[in-house]
Amino acid sequence: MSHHAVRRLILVGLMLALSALITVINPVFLSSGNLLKLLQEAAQTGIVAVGFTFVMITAGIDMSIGGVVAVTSMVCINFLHYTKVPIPVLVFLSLFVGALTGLVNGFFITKYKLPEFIVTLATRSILAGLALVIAVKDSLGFVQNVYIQNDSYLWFGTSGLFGIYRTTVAFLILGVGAQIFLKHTRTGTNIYATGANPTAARLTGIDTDRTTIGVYMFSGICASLAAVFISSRMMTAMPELGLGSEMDVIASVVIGGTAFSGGVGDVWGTMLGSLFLALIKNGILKTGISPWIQPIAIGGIIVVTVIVDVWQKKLREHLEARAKLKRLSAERGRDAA
Amino acid sequence: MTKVENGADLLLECRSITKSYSGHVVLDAVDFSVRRGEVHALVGENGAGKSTLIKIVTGATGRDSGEMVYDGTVVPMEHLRRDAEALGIAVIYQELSLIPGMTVAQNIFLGKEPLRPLTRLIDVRKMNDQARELIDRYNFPLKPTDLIDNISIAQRQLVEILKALSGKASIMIMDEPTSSLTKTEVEMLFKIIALLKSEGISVLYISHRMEEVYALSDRVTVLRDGKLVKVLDKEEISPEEIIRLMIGHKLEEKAVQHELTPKGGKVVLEVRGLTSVGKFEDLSFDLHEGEVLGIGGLVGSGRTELVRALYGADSFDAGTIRYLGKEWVPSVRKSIEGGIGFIPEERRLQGILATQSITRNIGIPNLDLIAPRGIVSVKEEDRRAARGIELLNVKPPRPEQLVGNLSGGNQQKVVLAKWLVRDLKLIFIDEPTVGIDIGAKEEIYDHIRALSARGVSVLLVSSDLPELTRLSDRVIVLRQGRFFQEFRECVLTGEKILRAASGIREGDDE
Amino acid sequence: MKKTAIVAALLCVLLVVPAVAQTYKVAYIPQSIGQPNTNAWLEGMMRVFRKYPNVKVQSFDAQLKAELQVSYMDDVINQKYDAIVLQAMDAAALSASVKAAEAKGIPVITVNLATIQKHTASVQMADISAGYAVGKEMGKQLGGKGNVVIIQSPPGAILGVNREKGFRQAMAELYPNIKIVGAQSAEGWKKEIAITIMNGFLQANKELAGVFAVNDNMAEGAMIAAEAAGRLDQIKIWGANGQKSTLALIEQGKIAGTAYNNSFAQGSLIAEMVMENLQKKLGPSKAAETKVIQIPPFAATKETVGQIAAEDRW
Amino acid sequence: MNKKPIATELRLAVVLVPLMAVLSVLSPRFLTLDNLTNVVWSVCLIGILSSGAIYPRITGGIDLSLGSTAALSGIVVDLFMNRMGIPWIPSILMTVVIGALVGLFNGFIVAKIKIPAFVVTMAAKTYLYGIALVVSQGAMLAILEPRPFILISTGRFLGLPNPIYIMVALAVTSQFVLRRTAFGRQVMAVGSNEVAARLSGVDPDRVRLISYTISGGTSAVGGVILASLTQQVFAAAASGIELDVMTALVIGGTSAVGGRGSVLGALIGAIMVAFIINGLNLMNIPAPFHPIVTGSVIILALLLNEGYLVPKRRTLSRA
Repeated sequence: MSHHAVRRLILVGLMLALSALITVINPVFLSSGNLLKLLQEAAQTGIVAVGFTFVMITAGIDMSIGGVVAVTSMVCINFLHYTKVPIPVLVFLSLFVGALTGLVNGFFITKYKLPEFIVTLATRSILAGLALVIAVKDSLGFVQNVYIQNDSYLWFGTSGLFGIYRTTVAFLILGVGAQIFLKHTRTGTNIYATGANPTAARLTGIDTDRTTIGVYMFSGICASLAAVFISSRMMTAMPELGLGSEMDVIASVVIGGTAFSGGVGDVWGTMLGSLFLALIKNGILKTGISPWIQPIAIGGIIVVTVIVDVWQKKLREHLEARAKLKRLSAERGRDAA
Repeated sequence: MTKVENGADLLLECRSITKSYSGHVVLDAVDFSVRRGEVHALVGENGAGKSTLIKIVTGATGRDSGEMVYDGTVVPMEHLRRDAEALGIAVIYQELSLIPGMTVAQNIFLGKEPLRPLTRLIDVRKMNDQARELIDRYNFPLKPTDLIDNISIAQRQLVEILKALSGKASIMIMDEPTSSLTKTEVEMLFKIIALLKSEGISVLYISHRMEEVYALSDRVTVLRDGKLVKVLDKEEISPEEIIRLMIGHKLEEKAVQHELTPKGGKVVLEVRGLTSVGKFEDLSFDLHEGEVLGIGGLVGSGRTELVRALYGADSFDAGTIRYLGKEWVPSVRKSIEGGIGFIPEERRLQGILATQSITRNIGIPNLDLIAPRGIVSVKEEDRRAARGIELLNVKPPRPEQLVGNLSGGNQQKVVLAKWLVRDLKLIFIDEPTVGIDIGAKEEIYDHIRALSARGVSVLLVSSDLPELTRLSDRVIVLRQGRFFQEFRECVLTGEKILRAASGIREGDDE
Repeated sequence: MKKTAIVAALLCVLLVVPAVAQTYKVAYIPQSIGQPNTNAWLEGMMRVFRKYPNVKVQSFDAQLKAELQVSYMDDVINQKYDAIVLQAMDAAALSASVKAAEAKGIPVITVNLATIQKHTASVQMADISAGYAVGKEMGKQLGGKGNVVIIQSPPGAILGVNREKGFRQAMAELYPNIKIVGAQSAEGWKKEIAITIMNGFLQANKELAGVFAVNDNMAEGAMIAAEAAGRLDQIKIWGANGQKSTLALIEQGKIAGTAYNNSFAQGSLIAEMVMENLQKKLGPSKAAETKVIQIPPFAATKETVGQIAAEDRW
Repeated sequence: MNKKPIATELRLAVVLVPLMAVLSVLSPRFLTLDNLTNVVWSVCLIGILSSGAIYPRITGGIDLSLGSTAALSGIVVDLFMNRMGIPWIPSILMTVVIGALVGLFNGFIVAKIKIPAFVVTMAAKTYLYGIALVVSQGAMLAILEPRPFILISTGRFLGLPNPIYIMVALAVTSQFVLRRTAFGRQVMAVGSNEVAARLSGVDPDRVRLISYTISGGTSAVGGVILASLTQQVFAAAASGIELDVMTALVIGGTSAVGGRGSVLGALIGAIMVAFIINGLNLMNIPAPFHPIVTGSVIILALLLNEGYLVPKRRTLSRA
């Protein structure tokens, strides 16, 4: 069983254990209402995290996602406020925002070889400002919060069959699709190759620049998609929406087992990671402990989780080493004979 | 080479290829040709233009002028990797171009994975089956589902070859393929080359190891300073000749055999029953003042592990070490302060700080001297750096030069310089000249000799047999982590060591 | 409501809280915990709730994020709290949640900012008129002339925006000769940024008569800057909220005044409304409009600040 | 390497000088001593934090917890001075020690347990915020006493605000440590190639441990300065500043892979950004446009740095 399989099991195990604990403290946790909400929360971070996973597999990082969420939702608000554009068109347009951002990021990262972290941080800053600039204003020029009443837009944020939120459904579809894409298409393979050994990838004739630009565009698109669902769920959006949510996204991806060094990780892990994060954040509220203690608990749980993972890895390596040793001595025995 | 031998049977023909980077000419009207189904060696010092020529052939870079005809078709000026592959030009690179985290099959078919009909989805089973077929055809010791990370370097090279064969390769270009292989692995590679040849696939072979070129090639093209020196046919090929053509002057020594003369003097290092479980067992030997003790054996025989343990880089499980007569439990810091140096096996990964200047690289192990009270004396640091550069004539001799941008030879010189600028008593040297051109090699040899002349004891690990025989005063051969045989006061030849390393003991030498 | 109560009771048993006959859970969701006014509201509420051992108040730290408040609202609804006290980050963003809560029979009382959707009640410090009052008083102090600057809240923060609106309105209506020569917004209501902005204003305007910072914290920042520049005596600095530290500074004459709002009283008032609602089992109000209770601002200046009793300072 | 970072600083100057020229043309008040002073004053916090945060960054790590550490430190120093009645100087010293210990703990998890610094410090950021809430009892505490403590940040010496001296002192010290001490050399070496560094007698774990400790210490100093400047402390103070610090570092030519970096570069970077914002304010350009301009200028600065930032970081990061 691969190291990743094990870490998955551990993560799932931890989640079950925590769920059990929380349920004992407060059975409401297990109520369908709560679980559905929990999944929706996980999905809102997760949709962004899926795109982010692609970026991180190419050994990159995309700090601009928060900005994309902000601008995208502002774009939506504007169209809903001033126009009667059909919703499908609107959604398409909003995804275009993310794609464009990704294109710009990718362009500077590949063409000019600028460090991802700072390029995307810069675009984040630009987008943050842009969101404020394009925000709907009142006569005095003050930002005005628009209350969305367009039902076909609100459709996204609400729940459907069995009370499952459409955000969750979208997350699952996106996740499964992305996983298949990563693992079972040439492009997917190229993404791993680009992250694991770019030189080799280039030698094999893979266009690593195109791949890189591609993943940043995908990351942007995912962020835009999330923006649609979040703004729809809140029936409005603020210019600062999503800014500062980067850390949660990154945490989901990292807890899911995708490494900053690139080349490893997958969407399953990220989906688990975002679920895990949503679970502790939602669960902690059920315990009724003081809001002062909550961040301590959350931070602690994250650290412990990662430590456990490192330890199980060490243990496995140790065991493998011993097995190898056995084989070695066995071979020597044969030589002697 | 049973095939017809006339110009008509040329697979690749390059006429007066010229290439210059920013005004500096690296290839000057070079003619070059490879026949169908021949093994052709391309030799020359680093900077002679070999790699540029290869890059042009494989479409990794463009040429300024000159014609190129491949398999009867004229190759246009803009000739890209893709086009080269389409033509059937396959390359096996020096630094392996495989993707960690992927399986053997995935690597073989990277970029050309078989797809499920009517979909863009990869047909994994089919891919593995095809990989399996290839593997069986050449009966390589591989499994399609093995992770690259878990197989040996030699196996990875086989994957490289399969990767090339999986396309319709009509020529296979091998750049320093054996630099990281053990004797047996090299032999396997040679078998494979023979096999390819028998299938009518031409092999263009680049190597610094003369004995290989000698053993393999049907023809040898020698380049020097971007110009074609000579094309040797099978019967003309001899290492001395090649080397003469390459570096213009004849080597004073025969590279094949060497007279061992033991050094007495006081014992510097005394090793007794040293054991590290799974690496080496019960090793005992003395190292005398100014002595060069060669450690022979195949990769994986525990040589590298031994010197690492002696240096303090790794721990060991049993045995005692005495250094300068005192009980000694090594640690890197203690070793350095005690006047012990270490030149690690893998220059790029273990030797150099690629993003740092020559000065900083030389400075790092000497911080105790250039920063006695924690504050770096820049004057002292620069002085030592200058001395190191001058001593080993590092090129370019610019102290602020980033070591990552130096040639392999000069990088290794910097690694050596780190230690030569401090007064050493003992130095461990592991594979000092892997992938380094003849010129630099000779210079490094001179320095090792100079060290021993200065009374510094040297423990030399090498897979390069001439190197071992020429430099050592005494040679110990390890096999599977155990002491196998010691050669002293005798005429030592490469194959004696090889035979010992491969487990054939011959008592009559003592 | 009975159902809620029973469930609540069951929960208590499970929570192993000393099982009182009927326990009420009240959720307090301010913009962020750890702000003077949000703490004051809590304290004000507790002054009432302490009399009722069967009421448990749980605070939620939204860290100035509307998204977080929304998900807290969902959670509180799922946990079937008995009442919610909400200081909304955004009038629109929280409306859906408020609606949902009241639909589930949980009365919602908003603080300082009523959401668009109608709900049980909203207890507000009248921010527009607070701004207006500041303008009026400052104008008096300046004798109706001079240059004035505004240190704004982050764009989109309704509370600050409304105060600014009120202030500009007052100046426009009452003091044609007072010029508003600059306005800059401090990201995240941050005091250190207010200081930097004020430094800029001091540079830009050799004659600066007045500063309106839309909350006390930023006013204190402006004061620090002016003091460091040695021009504090020439500048009338006003804030809004009336937190303890600012009142002290007003007494020292370092800050000209603030629109004081008794957040303790505000909190207690809210708590009493909650208790009444719970005890009479009223549930969400059936009225067509949100019951809005405006607390008229009190312009605290060096002269009037004395009227604010020690126990009313937060 | 001796030359490289200086080269970066020069390149930054190449951006800075024309920028200042443009700004001074657009707004006559820009080039007044007072104004420049204010701008530099406004970046003191970032400058102070950068001078320590640069160490983890160069070793290939990152410290995202410095904002929370600063907030906590402010609360702690207030606790010592105003609730325990300890004199202000020992209070500050103790606070810095505590900050260093926080860093040490991060460093321990990163160096010894080998967990990605990003996750470790991100989690630390979260729980330190919680601890700060607990220590401060969730309150925003005003510091009116003692006077000398307030004067640390609000006072002036020879016409310049004190924090500027503190920032410059820390930055110069840090730059000196980085360039002229054995430890600095080791930090660079570890960042460049850990294995080679180890074989040359460097102990990477120890280097990392110390790096994070320093970062924690400077964060504490920053927290104290902020507390003294704003005369108040609370758990959410300095929140989000870590991004500003990282930005300053990277503009200043500190690369996460390859063991390079310059504190002075970081300072110039931070000041550059501050100048832009200041200029925009002087021109009364509304706030929403500030981040747009800043972001664009950052990219511009990077492009000018390109020659320096290009080196095959990807291949190196594998080495």
